[in-house]
Amino acid sequence: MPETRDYGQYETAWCPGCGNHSILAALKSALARMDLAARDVLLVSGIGQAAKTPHYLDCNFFNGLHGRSLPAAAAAKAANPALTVIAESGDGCSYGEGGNHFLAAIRRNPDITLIVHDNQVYGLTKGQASPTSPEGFVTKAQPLGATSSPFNPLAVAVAMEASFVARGFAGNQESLADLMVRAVTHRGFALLDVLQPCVTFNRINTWRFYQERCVEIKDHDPADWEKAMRLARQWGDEIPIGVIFKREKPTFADHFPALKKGPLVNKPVDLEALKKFMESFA
Amino acid sequence: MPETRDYGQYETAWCPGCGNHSILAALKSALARMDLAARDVLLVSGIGQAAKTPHYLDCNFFNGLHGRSLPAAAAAKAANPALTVIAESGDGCSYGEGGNHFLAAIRRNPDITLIVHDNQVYGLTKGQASPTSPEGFVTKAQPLGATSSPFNPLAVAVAMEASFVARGFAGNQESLADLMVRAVTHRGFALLDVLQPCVTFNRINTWRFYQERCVEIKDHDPADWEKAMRLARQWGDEIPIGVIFKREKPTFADHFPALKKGPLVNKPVDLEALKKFMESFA
Amino acid sequence: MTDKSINLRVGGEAGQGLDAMGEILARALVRQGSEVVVTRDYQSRIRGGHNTYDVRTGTGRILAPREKFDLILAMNEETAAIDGPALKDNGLILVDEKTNAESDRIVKIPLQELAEARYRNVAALAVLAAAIGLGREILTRAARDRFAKAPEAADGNAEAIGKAFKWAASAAGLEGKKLPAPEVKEKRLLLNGNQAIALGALSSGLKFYSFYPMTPATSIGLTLASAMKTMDVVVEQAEDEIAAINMALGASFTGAPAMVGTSGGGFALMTEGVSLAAMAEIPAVIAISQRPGPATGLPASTEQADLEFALHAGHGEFPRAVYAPGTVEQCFHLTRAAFQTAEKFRGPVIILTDQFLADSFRAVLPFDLDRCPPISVGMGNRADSSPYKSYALTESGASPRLLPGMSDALVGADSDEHDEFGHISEDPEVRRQMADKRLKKGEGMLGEAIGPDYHGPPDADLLLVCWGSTLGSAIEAASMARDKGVSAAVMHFSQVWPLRKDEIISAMGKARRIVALEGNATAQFARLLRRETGVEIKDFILRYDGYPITPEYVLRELG
Amino acid sequence: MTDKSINLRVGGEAGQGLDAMGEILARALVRQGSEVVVTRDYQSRIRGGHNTYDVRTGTGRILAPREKFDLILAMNEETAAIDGPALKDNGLILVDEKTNAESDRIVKIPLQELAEARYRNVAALAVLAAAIGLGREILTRAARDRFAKAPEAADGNAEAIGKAFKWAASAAGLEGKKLPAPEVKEKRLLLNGNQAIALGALSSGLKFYSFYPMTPATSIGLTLASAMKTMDVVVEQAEDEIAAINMALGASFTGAPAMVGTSGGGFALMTEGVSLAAMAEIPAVIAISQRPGPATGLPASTEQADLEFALHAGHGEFPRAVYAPGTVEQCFHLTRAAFQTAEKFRGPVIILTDQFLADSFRAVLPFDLDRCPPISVGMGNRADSSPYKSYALTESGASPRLLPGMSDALVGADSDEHDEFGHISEDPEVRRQMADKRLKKGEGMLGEAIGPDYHGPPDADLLLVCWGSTLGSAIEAASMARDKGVSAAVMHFSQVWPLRKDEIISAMGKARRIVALEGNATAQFARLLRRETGVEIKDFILRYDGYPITPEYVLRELG
Ligand SMILES: Cc1ncc(C[n+]2csc(CCOP(=O)(O)OP(=O)(O)O)c2C)c(N)n1
Ligand SMILES: Cc1ncc(C[n+]2csc(CCOP(=O)(O)OP(=O)(O)O)c2C)c(N)n1
Ligand code: SF4
Ligand code: SF4
Ligand SMILES: [Mg+2]
Ligand SMILES: [Mg+2]
Repeated sequence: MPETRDYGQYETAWCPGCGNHSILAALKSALARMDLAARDVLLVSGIGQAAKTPHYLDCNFFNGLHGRSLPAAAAAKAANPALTVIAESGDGCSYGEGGNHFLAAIRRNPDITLIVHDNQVYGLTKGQASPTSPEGFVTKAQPLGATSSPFNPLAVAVAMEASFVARGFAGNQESLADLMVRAVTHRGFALLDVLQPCVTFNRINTWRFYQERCVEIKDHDPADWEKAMRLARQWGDEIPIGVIFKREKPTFADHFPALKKGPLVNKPVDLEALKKFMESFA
Repeated sequence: MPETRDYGQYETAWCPGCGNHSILAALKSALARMDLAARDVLLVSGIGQAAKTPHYLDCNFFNGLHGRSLPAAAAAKAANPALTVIAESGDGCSYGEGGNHFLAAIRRNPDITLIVHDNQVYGLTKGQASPTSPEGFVTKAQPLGATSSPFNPLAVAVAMEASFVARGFAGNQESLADLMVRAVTHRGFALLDVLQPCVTFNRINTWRFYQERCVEIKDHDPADWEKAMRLARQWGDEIPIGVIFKREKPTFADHFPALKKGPLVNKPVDLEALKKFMESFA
Repeated sequence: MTDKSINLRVGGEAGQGLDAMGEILARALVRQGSEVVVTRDYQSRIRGGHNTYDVRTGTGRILAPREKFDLILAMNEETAAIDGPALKDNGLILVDEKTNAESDRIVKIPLQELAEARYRNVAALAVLAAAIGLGREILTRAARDRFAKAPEAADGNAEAIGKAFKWAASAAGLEGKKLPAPEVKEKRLLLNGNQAIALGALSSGLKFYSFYPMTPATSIGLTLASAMKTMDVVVEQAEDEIAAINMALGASFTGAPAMVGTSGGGFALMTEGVSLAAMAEIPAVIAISQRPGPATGLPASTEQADLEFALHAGHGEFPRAVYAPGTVEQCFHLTRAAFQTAEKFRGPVIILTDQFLADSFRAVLPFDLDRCPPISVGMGNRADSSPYKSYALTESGASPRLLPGMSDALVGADSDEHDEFGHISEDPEVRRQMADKRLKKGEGMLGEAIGPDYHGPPDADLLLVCWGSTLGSAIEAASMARDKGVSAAVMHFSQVWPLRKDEIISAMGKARRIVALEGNATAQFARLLRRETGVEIKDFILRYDGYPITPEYVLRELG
Repeated sequence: MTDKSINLRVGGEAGQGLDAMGEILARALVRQGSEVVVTRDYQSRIRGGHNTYDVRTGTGRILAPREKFDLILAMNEETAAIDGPALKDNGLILVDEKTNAESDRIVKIPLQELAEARYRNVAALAVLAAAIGLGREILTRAARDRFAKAPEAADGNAEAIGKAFKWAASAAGLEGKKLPAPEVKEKRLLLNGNQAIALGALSSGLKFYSFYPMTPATSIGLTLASAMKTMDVVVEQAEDEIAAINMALGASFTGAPAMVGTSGGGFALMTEGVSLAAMAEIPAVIAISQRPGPATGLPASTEQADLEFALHAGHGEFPRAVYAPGTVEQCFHLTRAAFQTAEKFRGPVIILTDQFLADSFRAVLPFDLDRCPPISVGMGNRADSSPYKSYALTESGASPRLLPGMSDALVGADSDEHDEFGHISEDPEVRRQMADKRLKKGEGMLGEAIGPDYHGPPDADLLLVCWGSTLGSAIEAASMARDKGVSAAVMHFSQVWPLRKDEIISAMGKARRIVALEGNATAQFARLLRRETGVEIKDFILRYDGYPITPEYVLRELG
């Protein structure tokens, strides 16, 4: 079905050569492969370079606050489960300002996808260290080098037995689109961390750096937690790309009687139930 | 040296039979064993039943906001490294409202200790589910049972290679005091999650529940990450108690030239350096 | 007007079941046809401390708590001692016979004889009920209802009530405190402010409530959660207040009417989200149940000190509406108004209540739910222009609202400054237009704002100006002042923003003395009135010790 | 007064090195003895878009940006087209000869001949410098300083400057834009508002700065971070703004003077911490660099719309001081005042600046640091009473401060309502005393508050009332109005809270027309003045399109 759908072409505010361009292209091709109409897609983002993505394709969008895409996305999905809800933001947004929502989303397990444009830097604010910046990463804000250990989102997600954990690379659009399809079609909270070169502010994790290191995961059963944890922790000469961990579990919506009856949107008030409820106070 | 120090006796606002009483007693005995003068101890807490602890012994204290003890504690330690800084709060405070600071503290690695009174419930606000509540835990706020998967702080801490990770049980005061001493004397961020029965709001994780399950960890090298991860994930008929993981690494203070020269408090302004700095703008 | 009410107090420590006792008593009274005003005073702890549950009851207009009690049921020695001074001259203190307390106002109950330990609190309550002439049957039924899920406890309590009534019938000293004959025949609800907010929200079509527990707002969420099995509503405890409001915005944007509830400290964490609601133009109802601050303050007490914060919270400039209910009924109706305003003007709307009203049970006629339709969300499935503009510039500033996924129209929400489609724009002209558009909605809100209510003789000499939960005490105080010959009236604001200044100025016109009545230390509403109308009120009655303003407090301060 | 300044613009897209060019130019001008006022207009992106870097320069009192330019260096076609209308009638636009733009005001530069690609921007800048008569040497040195860490680039740029000057010497049409002869001989700093705040903080004894990056506040942190190697200061990027303020409070409590910096959205997240600073009585300096909201708004533009939010942020009632610097020098001195006030009154103090001032470089005389002593923290190592009371009740409300671990005294900080030792108390009398104590400190702050400055003839007919960064434009506008024969003056508030009302009322006294000048849409300061003084200003000049108010804007609006 590829290319049956068209999500428009827009001018972006991104630097030429930025990894965001390929992620956007992969996203469009993934949506096309899933044959999703723009009207059935809701992209939710925070603030940052990555978070501008929803403005660059045809879709419904909720471009909210820095770090706060996940709660909005989870609730939007509950309100209308017919929507394919994808949260898309930067590493700073998702693991820095939004760290607590990242933990909560894994635990809450809404049927949404989180695509993190992980450039290991705060791009929009001109290059401060992000949670995923390597230790010692020198910036104007960290002239002595980043002092905190880098955050490994995959290891934490696997430790928490997140429903779906994967890593992609902006440099391999085909396989990235494929991962996106798998993440979005997975039922439950799906984390897709995408290695994204920032050609302006990250001189360490460059295109070349990744091209030399990224290796597709082969022969791995994503249900195998121990191996998943090993893959999640692997970072060095080889960086594994692919689906790392998967576990089916009840989603957020599965727990609520109201949601078992379909979307909240347009649901009328059950006047008889309300009267009964009111009368319970008599 | 035990009992050489006395940290006072105060009336508490806790329920009779609450696990907090034993944790407080263990803390006092641990401080005594380390022969720490009250004036050299700073207890930092958030809001909750556990977070009242600093009011019940002689010490310096900073009883701040719900969920926000860790940033205050880390900075206080930087300002005056001569202080023994212990953050002490509930599971809601530390892993719920304060989840993002929990992640950051592990990454930042200040030389402080976090003692979590983990009663798997929001005690002070009358019994709502906390991040560590078991799935299905029924409360007035969760009449259908808690819907999020429980947060495993130890697994996350080990996944992040926190500097020191341990679990204690309020029911074994002796061993708890011992763990406290090890946590506090460890150089770097030390997490001590203490299983604490809440006799009022938690009918599942009772004294008996733990007495039947808690087992002291034996023959374990806390440097062994794989085994540590296994212990951290163990929860069922046996719940391991003890030091789970340990790794020496540079602390927050080790990175800053200013801190290498001793405490920030009482440090004069170097007028010559300031003049030079100002002149760099000419 | 002579006061025909009886003022009752049940006091003891946390963990003694005061809430259950108080509620059984209040429910029985309401069912029997009496009015009630409940005042709960508790501490931020689960066991111990000194807590009270006050029920003022009787017939006619009973609107406020009173300070002196006819009967105090003291569940421990401390209460007997602490609350003794609150007893009326001819009042009685009921205690267990083992209590070490002596005075001719004390009646001792042989609780050990009447019931086994776990039922003694209800047995004591039954003695109090008997003393005021409340029927045994009706009390038993209220107790059985309370313990409906625990049949054994229900039976045990029923038995204890029976024995207690028998004992009371022959006990000495319990006379003279009889309830006036009840006047009301209709069935009524026993409802507190927070429950009424929850009901109002459900009737408006609330579908998503997210919250982080915080006293005294938590019970809104608990009430709603208790409806989850029978009503189509999702109640979710969020990881923090920031998540709570951003969840509500996500749900609301998508078409599920949403609300959050919190207290001042939690609201502080929501202020960025309030600003987002305004910028992204998403309906959001925020209930703030005030308690004394700053910071953690007094978690279980009352205050009205977050008015200025609620009025100005959130960075940038945008309109908002702020309601301040004065009664439990207003909690219901103003919550409905809040949902309507939020939807119509697509932005944040605040309900400002406080611990006193949140916890204050009253006898309330059931709401005519057939006449309380839910809001209609969005404008249906079709855009009237194609392509749809999420932020179309219109005369009124409000843009027609479509819901994502419900039509072919693509719908956007954006926190950046944006064009009509919601796409980021840094064009200064677009900026100006959009800022004007947002502010124009404020004019619409002003047009629909609820003006102050006036209670009392027209052109009274003394005008008590108040807002929110102080209404009842203000009205009773004015009435007491009139009994003393002062021409007194009350001006009450149940909506504190926006304010229609001309109306206010003319309504204040003739009073010789204007006094602002506020549960805070700096007369925040009076300052607001001056800013908006130029009228400077120089006379204040303020209270900020954690307790609600009472009619007696007002009279004392009036001097 | 005829204007003897030259107004220069460098325009292009992000990524073309405008900041470097502008700074080299401004630095050279300042070193050469001229005044400068820099206005940066950029977009929230890293590459592309339309950005400008304006430098108004000359001699005498140059205090504000102007709208029309003598020379525009257009780094791309778009700039030439967009900014064309901003050219004075006799102005010139400099472009690369390849640029597709024609007009008799355009001078084309053969940039390809003058330098290789990476040095062309500086080559173009050199042509502009040559046109205004700025020395080659001085420009070269400024460029070399800028690229001190990259010798190759320094050499390349120097060479490009040489060639460009040579070309310019013989080029036609570049005459007539010469700088007036410089008057200042002293060495001066090229400093913007944020850098001055950083310097002021360091001179006050700042030891701990925690922040989360947010435009336009980030450069405070970057400036401080650049001092980490030579000064005893810790600069830490926090995980979020909530952590930033709670870190600052932890450090400050322990005795390290601390500050945080953010913009409106980040400040929203800090408001709970502001309330904690007040309750726990911990000194805290908070710099808010305003940008247009609500929500994300326009991240790289300017506005003065967070005044009311800053004044009322945080739940509960407590005093605070809010400074609003009008110049780069005031950024320095008021930051010092902020530290002093915070320490003396143990609570939150806010510095309210904005993008315009934050980024606006000016020529500033070096501060006399020998006369700028740091604050002294705490009252030494001994309590004057034993045992020490962290919250001792005193006449002034301020309690003597000891630091934990520095003496045998045990020191506490508590967010609950507390007794004098800082232990939790729910006693209503304690509550009242502590609330009064905190509020009493507000009277002390009022006593020390900086009143408004008055610029212009006494008893002027037209009074422009302004606050914060609009000062320069107000003064220039008043002076232009006087040139037209209107008796005009300026009243500027560099501290916007607390306000000494009598002083203000009398200072406003005689003006026939009072106009409030504010960078927002709702005249927030005018509303505040009415609330506090009763004086209602009905005439406003407001701007909220993201740009700073200019003198011309004021004159146009005055009509
Ligand atoms: C509450 C708040 N704090 C700070 C900011 C400023 N801010 C905008 S984007 C950003 C960081 C962006 O980093 P990341 O999320 O990694 O996205 P990137 O730009 O690298 O794609 C920050 C700090 C903000 N908009 N809101
Ligand atoms: C910002 C904020 N939100 C909510 C609260 C209300 N609150 C006080 S304590 C608490 C939970 C306490 O749970 P936990 O941290 O587990 O401590 P425990 O009482 O169980 O010891 C909450 C939600 C608060 N004080 N501040
Ligand atoms: S700054 Fe980095 S992340 Fe942002 S657009 Fe440029 S290359 Fe991409
Ligand atoms: S409610 Fe639970 S945690 Fe709190 S004091 Fe009582 S037993 Fe302990
Ligand atoms: Mg990033
Ligand atoms: Mg707990």
